[in-house]
Amino acid sequence: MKLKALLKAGVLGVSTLAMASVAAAQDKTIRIVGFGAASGVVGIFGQNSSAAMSAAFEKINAEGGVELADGSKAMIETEYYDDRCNAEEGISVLRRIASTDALVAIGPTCSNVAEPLFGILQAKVDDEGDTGLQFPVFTDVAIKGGLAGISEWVFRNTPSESQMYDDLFAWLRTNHPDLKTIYGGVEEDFAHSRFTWYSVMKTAAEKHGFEVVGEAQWLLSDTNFSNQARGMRRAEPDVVAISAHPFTTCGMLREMTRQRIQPKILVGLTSSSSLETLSGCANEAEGLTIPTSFAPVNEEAKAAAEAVVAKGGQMDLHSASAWENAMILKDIIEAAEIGGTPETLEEDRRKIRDALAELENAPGLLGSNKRLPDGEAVKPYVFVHAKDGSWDVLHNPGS
Amino acid sequence: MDYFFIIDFVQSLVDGLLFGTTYALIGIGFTLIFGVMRKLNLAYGAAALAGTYIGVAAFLAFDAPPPVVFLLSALGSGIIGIVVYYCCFRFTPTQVPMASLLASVGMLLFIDEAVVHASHGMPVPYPSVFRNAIIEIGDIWVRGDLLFVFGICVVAMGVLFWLLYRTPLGLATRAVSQQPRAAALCGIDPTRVNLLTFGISGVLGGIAGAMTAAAVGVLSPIIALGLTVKGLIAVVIGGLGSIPGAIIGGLLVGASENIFLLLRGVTERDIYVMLMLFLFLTLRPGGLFGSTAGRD
Amino acid sequence: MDFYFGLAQIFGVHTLLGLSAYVVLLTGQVSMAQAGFYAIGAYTAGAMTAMFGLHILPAIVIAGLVSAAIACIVGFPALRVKGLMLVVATLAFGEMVRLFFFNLSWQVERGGELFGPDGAEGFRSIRYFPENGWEVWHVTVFIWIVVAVVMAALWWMDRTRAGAVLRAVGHDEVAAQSIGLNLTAVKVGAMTAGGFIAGLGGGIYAHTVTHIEHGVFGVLLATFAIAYPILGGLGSVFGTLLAVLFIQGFLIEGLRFMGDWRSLLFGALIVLAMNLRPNGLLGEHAPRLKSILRLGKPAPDSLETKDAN
Amino acid sequence: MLEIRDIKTSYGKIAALKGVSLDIRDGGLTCLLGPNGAGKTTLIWTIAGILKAQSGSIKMGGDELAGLKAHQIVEKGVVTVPENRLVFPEMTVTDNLIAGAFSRRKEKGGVSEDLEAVLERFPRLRERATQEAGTLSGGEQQMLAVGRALMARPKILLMDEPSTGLAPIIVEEIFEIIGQLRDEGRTIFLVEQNANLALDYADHFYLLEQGQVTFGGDPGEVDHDELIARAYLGARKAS
Repeated sequence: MKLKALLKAGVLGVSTLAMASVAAAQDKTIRIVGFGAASGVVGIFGQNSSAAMSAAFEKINAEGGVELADGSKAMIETEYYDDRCNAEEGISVLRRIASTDALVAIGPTCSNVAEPLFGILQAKVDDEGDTGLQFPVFTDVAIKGGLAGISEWVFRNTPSESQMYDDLFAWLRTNHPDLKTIYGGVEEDFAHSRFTWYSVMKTAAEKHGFEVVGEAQWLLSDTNFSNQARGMRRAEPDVVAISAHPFTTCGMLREMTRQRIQPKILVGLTSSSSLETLSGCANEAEGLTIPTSFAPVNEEAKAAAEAVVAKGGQMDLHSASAWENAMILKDIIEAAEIGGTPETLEEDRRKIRDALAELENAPGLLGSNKRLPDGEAVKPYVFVHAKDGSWDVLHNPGS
Repeated sequence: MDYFFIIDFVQSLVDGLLFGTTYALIGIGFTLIFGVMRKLNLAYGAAALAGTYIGVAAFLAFDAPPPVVFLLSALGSGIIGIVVYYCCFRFTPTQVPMASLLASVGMLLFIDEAVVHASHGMPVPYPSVFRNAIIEIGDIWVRGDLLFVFGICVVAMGVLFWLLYRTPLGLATRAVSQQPRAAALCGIDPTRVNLLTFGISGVLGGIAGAMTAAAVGVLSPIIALGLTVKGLIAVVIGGLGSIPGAIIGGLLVGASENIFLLLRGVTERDIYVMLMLFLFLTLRPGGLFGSTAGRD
Repeated sequence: MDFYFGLAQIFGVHTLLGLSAYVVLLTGQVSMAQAGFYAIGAYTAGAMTAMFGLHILPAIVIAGLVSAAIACIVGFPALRVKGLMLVVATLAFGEMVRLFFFNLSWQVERGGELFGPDGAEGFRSIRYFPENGWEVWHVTVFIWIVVAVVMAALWWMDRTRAGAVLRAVGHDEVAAQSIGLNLTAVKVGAMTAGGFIAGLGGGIYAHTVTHIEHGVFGVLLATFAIAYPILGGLGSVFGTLLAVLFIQGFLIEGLRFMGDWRSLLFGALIVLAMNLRPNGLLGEHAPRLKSILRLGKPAPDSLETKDAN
Repeated sequence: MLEIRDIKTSYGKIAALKGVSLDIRDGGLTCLLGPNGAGKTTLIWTIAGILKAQSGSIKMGGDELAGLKAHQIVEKGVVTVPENRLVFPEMTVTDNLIAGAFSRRKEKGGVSEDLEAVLERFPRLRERATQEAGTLSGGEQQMLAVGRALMARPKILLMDEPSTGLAPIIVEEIFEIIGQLRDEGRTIFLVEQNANLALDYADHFYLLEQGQVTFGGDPGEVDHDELIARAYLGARKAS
């Protein structure tokens, strides 16, 4: 079986190489490379992101590709590198991408790869004393707050959680004025979960007049939540907010059911608004309310979601960013008037960076994405909740 | 000491002890293999997890009832245990313990990745019984499903004892673990005993995996590493090669981690568990029941 | 080109990690604490440059010394046990170190920004190299000078009485004791040396990745640390180097084109390698150039029994 | 009964047996003498199938034993009482004995009768039947090892240094048992350092020096003193 896999992979590799070179001979191509975790426990993020990206590029190519500075058209060529959510591998992959003729990279998926990765990039453009890598990175998935500030070569199209939760709690305050108390649950050893509770959810909840009556902490691989749930039971909170990944979110929700904890509103982490939570514990997750920057609420979003499914992936708030990144990059390339030749590579990369930096608005699947000066984005969002085993739009602030 | 604290303490202790039985099962698996082969099988936790996934595949595909799922999990893990034996232990030389150690690490990575590959790393629901049954004793709540887990683990241990002390096969297993050369001279085929040991410990691992998954209600590849580490700790505290030791060790780990959680919070919990283990090892190197440790 | 230099950095750092386990393995001890020493080195060196503005060289030397000191202290109680018990004891220690850094928050202000470890958020902006004008190849050369010095020192040690002593203890403790060797001193010495090398490696690692967090220094990294020397063979330092090239160069970087099949193949090939060459790629005896060139030779035979299992 | 021809066994590059040939005769005590390091135990391990011979043959009747695994050789009826006893220390005396009959597990019955017979032969073992074997004295452990081997109903009994580490008075006792077994008509192959004592019981003997059989004959035909000196000290090559 190992041998077969090896052979299969070898044949695949050779044939894609062959196809790539045929394509290169016919047309001009622009290379945009994706990277992130495509294997391992969090591999699903990379797999979805890769599917969304390639579906988007396929759509762009089918519509004629991108226009270069000299008026000619170029096809977009892409591939996806697996970094296994490992910092060293991520850095190595980005260096590898930078050593090819790729114009820009989309990735990574893991916040713990993004941190070191952004750190090896030049912090400020045109800083002669900084020998960091000069290569534009347009991140889709790695969502932990405030990372793009590390380098001016980094841009993110990840939703702004602080705005989303701020709005969510404001909306809750308006619609449920009787709710007073909130209890937080946080997965303490995963950077994103932790950051989102302490720096985003908690702040937003307090701002809108909720009283934080307690916090429960657990770890990524924990299997027993009875102590944590007991504290929650005694506090009898009106709202419970869980900032954790699907596995422990499900474990905690089960324990809450068992201990008959019935908050009036359950709030979840953005990343949990995916299929994973529903596949893990659809029953217990019923009613879980989450702000998300993707839901198939309009024709374009529906079409995009279908295209991604056809590529073997799923469209969620993470992979939707990959799709949008591809579309934004098409516009950027055309606006920045890229040469698209090996001689202009350095220059083209810089042009893309500058164009991304100047961009103030970009079209997204749910509407216009606002670009911030520090490289972050504010994206339109909807509130969804789990209902009968699927994510149902609860409220659409944009409409 | 207020009332709530005492209740919390007792409750933590009860939950921890019940949960500790799964650690004990994994610990017994390590101890059995170590006893017979004097080798460490680091792929054990991963094999247990993979077996559990085999069970859950039946659940998702045919909506199999929980007992069938548990059984398939146990059997699947047993078969994978045998595969691990052939891949990592059968053909690596006895006198090079490092070779099989590293081979089992390779196997651990392989199995883990195979599970992730097949499941896309998605958490899947795992069936349990008596999920919402709770026995209330005053303010102490005893989870029905954990009691069931506890019961199954006790039965598994009982069967194991019967197998080891009442059957010719068990006699052969004990003989090989105590004196492999003499066992061969009694006409016992060590290869077959090793094979069986891997199979049996695999089944135990599968039960532990299934019971952990049933207690959480969700199965994810993340639990493999935790099971491996906790099982190892249980074995070492109890004393290598000792089955009663592994049981006590498992219960002790389960109870103490829950108590540390209560007293010191989750981020420091494991520090104290590790510290306890470290002290145990250096002050009482043989473990609680470590009469055999000196032979290694 | 920077890609290859970057890759060479990873090789260098992992070689140091592997060598730190190699020294301890020579005495027959499997230590899973190396990732812990590596973490201590990483945080210490990171603190020295990012928080206190030291030069990189004293920073990693201090990191090495701190790790060595802690390895020495831990060595005394830990080495009372051996075999599997030691594996678990050192594993526990390594995890304790990781969890310590998980809980450690200690930041100082420099130029209006906070620097230092921040618990679960990790330790950000250890950007000594780019901020001081080091090109990628400068860093690579620097790392390999350190690796070369460490390898030369170990190679030399292996040819002296010290090496013979370590191997004697590793080969047969009872016999070593009976010829008057102080087992504790030898083992703790090896542990301390291993701690020093791991500290150096960790210190450099922190600077090549600019951000460190507790999760990196877990059981998996500890396993890699012992995997390098075991896979390479304990014959000489070159075994470890070869294994690093095999794992980091071939299995991880070389097979990247295979997508997610790569991770499956990774474990399978390690299993295969240990079945084909149980004594490691280079075997357990110090190789001569001739045998390095002919890798296909069977492993040195030893007591062959039929019930090999 | 057992024809050993040109057996060569080595540890790595060091040859321990350099072509050993000898016969173990039916119904009698054949004794192998030789100094330390001559390869006596290696020969026992090779016959028993624990060590693999590089070449040569071991025939019992028409069956080739060389190449079989240890447990298969036991099933053929060649049973070894190993040097240093190697009892199962944490099993009871009874369990130790029952383990000895493992090769006969497929037969119906007979084991309990044999157990009774062994306990009859060694009353000291009966007294300690439920004790763990590790708690027995050296002599008792040796008796247990012999009893365990008898449980397999051996056609040939290989005994490796039964006197090692025992007090002289116990050694006498052990040899009396060996004598009894011989008198019952069993085929025994005894490897022994204590040549003096062994020769008193042997029907036939061989001398093994440096991995080769250098001499063989009946005890009555040779000068005991010279033989014993060679057996202990290992003389220069027989001239």
